[in-house]
Amino acid sequence: MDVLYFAWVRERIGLPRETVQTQATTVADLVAELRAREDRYAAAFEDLSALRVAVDQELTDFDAPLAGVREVAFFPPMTGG
Amino acid sequence: MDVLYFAWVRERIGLPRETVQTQATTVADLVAELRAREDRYAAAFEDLSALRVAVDQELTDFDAPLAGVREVAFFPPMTGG
Amino acid sequence: MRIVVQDAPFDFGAEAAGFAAGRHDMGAVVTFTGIVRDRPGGGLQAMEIEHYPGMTQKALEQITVEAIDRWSLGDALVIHRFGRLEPGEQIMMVATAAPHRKDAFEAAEYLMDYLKSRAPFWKKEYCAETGTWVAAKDEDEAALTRW
Amino acid sequence: MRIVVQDAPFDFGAEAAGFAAGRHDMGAVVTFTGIVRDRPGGGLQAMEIEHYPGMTQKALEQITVEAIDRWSLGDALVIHRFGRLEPGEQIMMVATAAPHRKDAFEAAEYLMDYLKSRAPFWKKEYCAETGTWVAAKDEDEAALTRW
Repeated sequence: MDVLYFAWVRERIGLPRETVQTQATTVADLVAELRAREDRYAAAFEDLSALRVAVDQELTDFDAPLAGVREVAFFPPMTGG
Repeated sequence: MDVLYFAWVRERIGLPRETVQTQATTVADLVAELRAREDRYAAAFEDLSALRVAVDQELTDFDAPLAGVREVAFFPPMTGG
Repeated sequence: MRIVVQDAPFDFGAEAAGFAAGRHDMGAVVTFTGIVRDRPGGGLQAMEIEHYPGMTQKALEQITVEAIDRWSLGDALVIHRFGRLEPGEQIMMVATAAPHRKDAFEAAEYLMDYLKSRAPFWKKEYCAETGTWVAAKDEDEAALTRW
Repeated sequence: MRIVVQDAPFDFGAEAAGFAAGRHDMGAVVTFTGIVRDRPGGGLQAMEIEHYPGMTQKALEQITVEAIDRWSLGDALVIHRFGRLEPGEQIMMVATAAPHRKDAFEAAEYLMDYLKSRAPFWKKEYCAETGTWVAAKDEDEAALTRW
């Protein structure tokens, strides 16, 4: 599964994209796995209320299931316009 | 005093502007004088709720006094934009 | 602030670009353009717009100054044509510039609502030889109550 | 409907003119343009806009189709830039065409409100060597509740 990071999430983790092998069944499970990896992940995922998630390029929430999913992206609230 | 007519008021009365000698003290008095003149005036001023009035180029109402006034204009509700 | 009342066509693209150009302190520009709309199924030959020359400029200035003050606009532009126009022609435009989008939008809507019901313009539509004055809409008068 | 996501500048005047041209069935065109705003007193060197290439176009299309359906728009246009922009540069624009002005205004405001909080763009401001991510505003999220 591809995991993408944008804006300060990308900067904290230090890379824009990586491929992750995981048995996680929901976004929240995946976040728990990533957080346990290293401090920079723990720092990026410290406050989930400051994060948004897209699964296969659609906005969703942290309860979303991961079965069949190819791409998960984490980022702060959007500030376009 | 100059009296101006616009849109269908102008068409009903048959002229865009005329000079009127009057002792009327309010717009309503002036309307009563004009109405009494001829049928075409009576027709134009038949329904005051369908008319608007400007005194010296400022929108006002039919109670407005005429002392010192140089120009009165009658017209239907505006439809610009 | 610029207020233009003319019978000639105006160049909407150039006006919009000129209005939005070179602003470093305004984050938001809104424009509205009114276009002569054909009747559904066609049939409108032309529209004739009459106005009150002595009063028009003054009324538009009053409305625009109000909007600039109320929403702290960086600038505002109103252009309104009179005379004969055909379907598809641009009748008028307004533009507003403000630091934030909400103010730019509100001010543009305010300008339009007041211009519709308080600036001395009257429209007559010509269809198949017959001219009909456009009636003011109750909803246009009612639109003023929200301000 | 046209959705454009690009790093190059766009020509606001030409886009606005092209969008408003040749419409006989739409009486109202509204445009909004977002401009990089300097800080009060100056000091903003540049803004860097990051986006999510795979998702951006799709998200903007969804938002625009919603607006077209809800307000029966004749057409809608969204252009959004990414990359480095300096104060005064135009970041993005939307345009809407509808038979009546109320629909054109509402649809443009809806597009802006949704684009702000639901399209994957992030802004970083550079002042005196320091880059700071722009925080989302609560009022932008709250703006969605009116739709």
